[in-house]
Amino acid sequence: MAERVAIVAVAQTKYAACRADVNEEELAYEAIKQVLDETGVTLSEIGSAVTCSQDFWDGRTISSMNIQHVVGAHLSHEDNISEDGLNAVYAAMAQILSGHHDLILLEAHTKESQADKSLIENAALDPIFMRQLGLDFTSAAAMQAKRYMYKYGITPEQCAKVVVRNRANARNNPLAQEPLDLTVDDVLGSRMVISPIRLLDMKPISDGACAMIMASESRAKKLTKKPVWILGAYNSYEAHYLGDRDLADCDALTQAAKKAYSMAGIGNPVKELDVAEISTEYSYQEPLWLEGLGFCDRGQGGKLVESGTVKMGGRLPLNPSGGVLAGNPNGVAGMARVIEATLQLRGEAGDRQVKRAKTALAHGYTGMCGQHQAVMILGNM
Amino acid sequence: MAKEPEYIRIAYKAPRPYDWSTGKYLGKVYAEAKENKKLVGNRCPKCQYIWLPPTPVCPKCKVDMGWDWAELPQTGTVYQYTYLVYPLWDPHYGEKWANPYPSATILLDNGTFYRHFLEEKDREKLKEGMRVQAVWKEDYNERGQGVQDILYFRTIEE
Amino acid sequence: MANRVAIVGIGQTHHTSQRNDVNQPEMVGEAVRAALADANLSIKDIESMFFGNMETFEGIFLPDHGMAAEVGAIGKPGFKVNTGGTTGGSVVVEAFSMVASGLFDVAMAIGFEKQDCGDTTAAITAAAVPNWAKGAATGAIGEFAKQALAYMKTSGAKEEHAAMVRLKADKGACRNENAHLRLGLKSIDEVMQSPYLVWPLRLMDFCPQSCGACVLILASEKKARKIHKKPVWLVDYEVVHQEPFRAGVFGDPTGEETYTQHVACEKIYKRNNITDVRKQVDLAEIYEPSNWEEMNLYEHLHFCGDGEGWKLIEKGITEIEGEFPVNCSGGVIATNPIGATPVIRVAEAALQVRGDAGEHQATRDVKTAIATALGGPNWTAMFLLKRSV
Amino acid sequence: MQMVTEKLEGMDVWLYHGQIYIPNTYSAGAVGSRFLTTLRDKGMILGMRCSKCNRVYVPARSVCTECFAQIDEWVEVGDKGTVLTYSIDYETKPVMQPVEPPVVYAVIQLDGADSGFAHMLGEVEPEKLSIGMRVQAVFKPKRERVASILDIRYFKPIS
Repeated sequence: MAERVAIVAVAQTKYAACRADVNEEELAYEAIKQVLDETGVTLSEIGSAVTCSQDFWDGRTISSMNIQHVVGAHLSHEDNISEDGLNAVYAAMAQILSGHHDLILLEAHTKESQADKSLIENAALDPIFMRQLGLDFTSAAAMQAKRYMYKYGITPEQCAKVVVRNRANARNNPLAQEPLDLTVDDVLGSRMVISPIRLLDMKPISDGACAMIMASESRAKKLTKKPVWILGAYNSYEAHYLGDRDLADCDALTQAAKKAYSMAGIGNPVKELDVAEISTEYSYQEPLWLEGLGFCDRGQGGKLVESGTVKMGGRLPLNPSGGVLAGNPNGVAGMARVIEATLQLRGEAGDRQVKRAKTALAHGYTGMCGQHQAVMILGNM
Repeated sequence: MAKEPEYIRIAYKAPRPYDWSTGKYLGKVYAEAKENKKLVGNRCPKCQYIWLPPTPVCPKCKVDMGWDWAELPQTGTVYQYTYLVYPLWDPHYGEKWANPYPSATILLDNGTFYRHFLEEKDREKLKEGMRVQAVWKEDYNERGQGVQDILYFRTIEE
Repeated sequence: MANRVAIVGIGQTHHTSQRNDVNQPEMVGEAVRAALADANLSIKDIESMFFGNMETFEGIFLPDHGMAAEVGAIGKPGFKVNTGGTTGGSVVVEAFSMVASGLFDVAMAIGFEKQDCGDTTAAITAAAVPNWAKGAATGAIGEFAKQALAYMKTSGAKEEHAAMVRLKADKGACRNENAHLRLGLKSIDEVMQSPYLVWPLRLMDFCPQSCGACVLILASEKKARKIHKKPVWLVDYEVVHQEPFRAGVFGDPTGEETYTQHVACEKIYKRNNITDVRKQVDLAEIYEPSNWEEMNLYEHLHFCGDGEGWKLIEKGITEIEGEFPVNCSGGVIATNPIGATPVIRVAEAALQVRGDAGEHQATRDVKTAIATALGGPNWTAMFLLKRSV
Repeated sequence: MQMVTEKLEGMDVWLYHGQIYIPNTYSAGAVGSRFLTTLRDKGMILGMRCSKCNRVYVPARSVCTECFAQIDEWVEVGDKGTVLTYSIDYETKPVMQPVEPPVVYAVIQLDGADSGFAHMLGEVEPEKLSIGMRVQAVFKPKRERVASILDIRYFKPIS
């Protein structure tokens, strides 16, 4: 890449189980106002807005109309990405590198509390062969969990440790929805929702929004002393039909990670990355995604998640923010990972700061059993 | 001619429920309508335009609107109107539905544009420029549905 | 700007109201294969794929996921966009950005809608703020009815002119084997006698609900010349949205509003030194959901002065054999698979520039063309295409 | 459906308890239709083989997931198979689930197929489920079959 792309400012609302007090527009504006105030940029200066929302979650056709005032889209460019929020960052990156825009406002929001999650997810399944069975993403995820545990001997205890660590990390994040002091037994004793997934193996229903400002290198240097650079990014699709792939593996993530590392010049991710923020709605996904990300060999994810490597203070701290398991909405989750990575690289992560963080990974996924995987590498040098 | 094979189609009839929030800006409109039968909008500190529905950011000036409310006149002039000839499927009602009242763009007497329905159903009597006034639901308990608390705009003689 | 971008592959399905022989993924796969054949590429050559679709029209959440196998997306990067009627424009913009940025050398823009799955007008009605304008229930048709009223009032156009636009569209559609409505209209009376949908819009004044897909393959300059003998250069784009709550969404009776088309076209004309559109551009494919809107767009895109749109159609200027042909393909009023519609506009403009439009090739030589998308509350996406750079 | 609103306590904010309801109908397409009508008429499960990859997909579909080839070699696969994975859904989702909870979902490798087949298990005790167990399709009686994936009632364990 000739010109570099910078993240100039980031903001999130506090994540909450229910924000009935605001509509989507007001929720989004809570985050947007912060990035505008921080940079002094006005909405009139924004050349392009890249937003991320889903008509199904908003309950509105053309859901980007919900937030077009607060992103300043009147007589200006707006694109809406209907995939996880990390892909909106990717789209904005391309717009900047193409030379068409040098200052972009990004926004993602979802109010999960206002809708029926299972019905929405069910509508994503192939209507001829799968939708009538009444599957949703959690019942499909439970099959992925079962397959993964069976094939590689991953244990419920290892998955429970993922929950304990993430929820504990969330205690250092003032915006986290549900920081909790848990034991492995608490997790293993929680209600069985869809076997083998228990209540505490899942992320809670969550409402929230986040916003970012991105800019070209030259523009960024005028707006911030602490630009964070996007060093690499890639994403990839898996097959949709549940029987078409071995659910215990995640080839799309392997592919996305490899390409993102190669763009960023990373040979050994565990050595060269300082912190990683990954999206896991269910506890089993953390070891599985770590394998996909190449942090360990296939089947070794279970050992890695209980090792010291991924703890705060370890070689590669994972999800200092508490991650999605502590509560982030669909669609917002991936952009929130980029934002948390950015805060780490700016040294602004407060009590969850990883010392001397220079290179970070953010991961997001969309769809059933991680069908669409996206990886981004960020750096502050 | 070859017989067309039997093609299967799979039907779904599943309403998706939502709990949509007004938020505080639109909530103010709901409150004023219910309590005082007043129509309110919020005023842009820069262009002074009163927006309906209200918004946190002036769409045109792109500045924070603050919390400056103005009551709007309930009389105005029909700027444009149209009416539905065939019932259309309404996803919120979940049925085919033709609003019996013509839909109009009304220029309220302060200069704010507002869309609502007209009481006058006789197409011969509809005309641009006709003067109209809001008619509210009189029962307090039936109000609480925002601008739907206004039944329609009635033709007035002046 | 970074890399030059060319259209090197064009594929579309035929468009029709009902496709029982294919499911949604298979229908989109048809267009993908057609584009690959046109570019003489295999799916392995496609580095990334971007999708455009309006989910509520089919009631399929994340439809790009459901069709990963059928369109060959497995193992490839991409994502889906949704910006209402302009969705197909946004997807071309995303694919363009990915190539222009240097992130990829070859990208596919895929627009699709299979409207036999649901109820389009109902889905558009769901675009209303649910706790505000509930019960308005006239969908897009009601908005275009108001636009027609505004246009009559401000320009002095008569119903005959709208009917002429419809007749011109049908002439094009009848020559375009992919078009949906090919009515074989003989006179404007047939248009003016069709029943009202939403007064004053008649059945024949408005676009149909179509099933169809359209795919473009975009490539960087270094790849483009190797892939296709006649690359068509996508030299510029602009996307402009606007707030939806002013007097009229698609037509402004006050005459005071700035339209998104004004902003989009003025920026593009300025950047590309276009001072006289009809002299410097040879043809346009525009997104006209109604015949009245087409005349409106002539004015907003500065093909003529204000209030003169109807004169262009009266004089035959925008006919297929005219001086400045518009929508030789039959346009949106003949074919409207919404997520695909703007991609079709760009595709048809590119076919004209290549001289490959067959029966509906414009009489005049087309070196430079405009394509536009329209959607949401009068949003615009606009593209400039050229034979050489 | 009438508009039902609710004021939040202590603030001027209202909730609208509404819905989006648009009925949808999906074409199975030529290949999907033949798969479904064969389930209905013959109680038989059809797959499609990719001659290039030599993989058999169930349910039958028109494109090879591996190589993107258009495929049209119909093959009958067995009604018996091996459970690749499963989950037990204890939640109540009456609008979308065809049977009462708990619903046992499974991906089953049918004999003669290379891909898994997503469906439900029945006549099972949750604690006796295991990956690798053998199961067989139980069809609905012929007069109840309507050319849908639910013409197979579920798969039951066999010894």
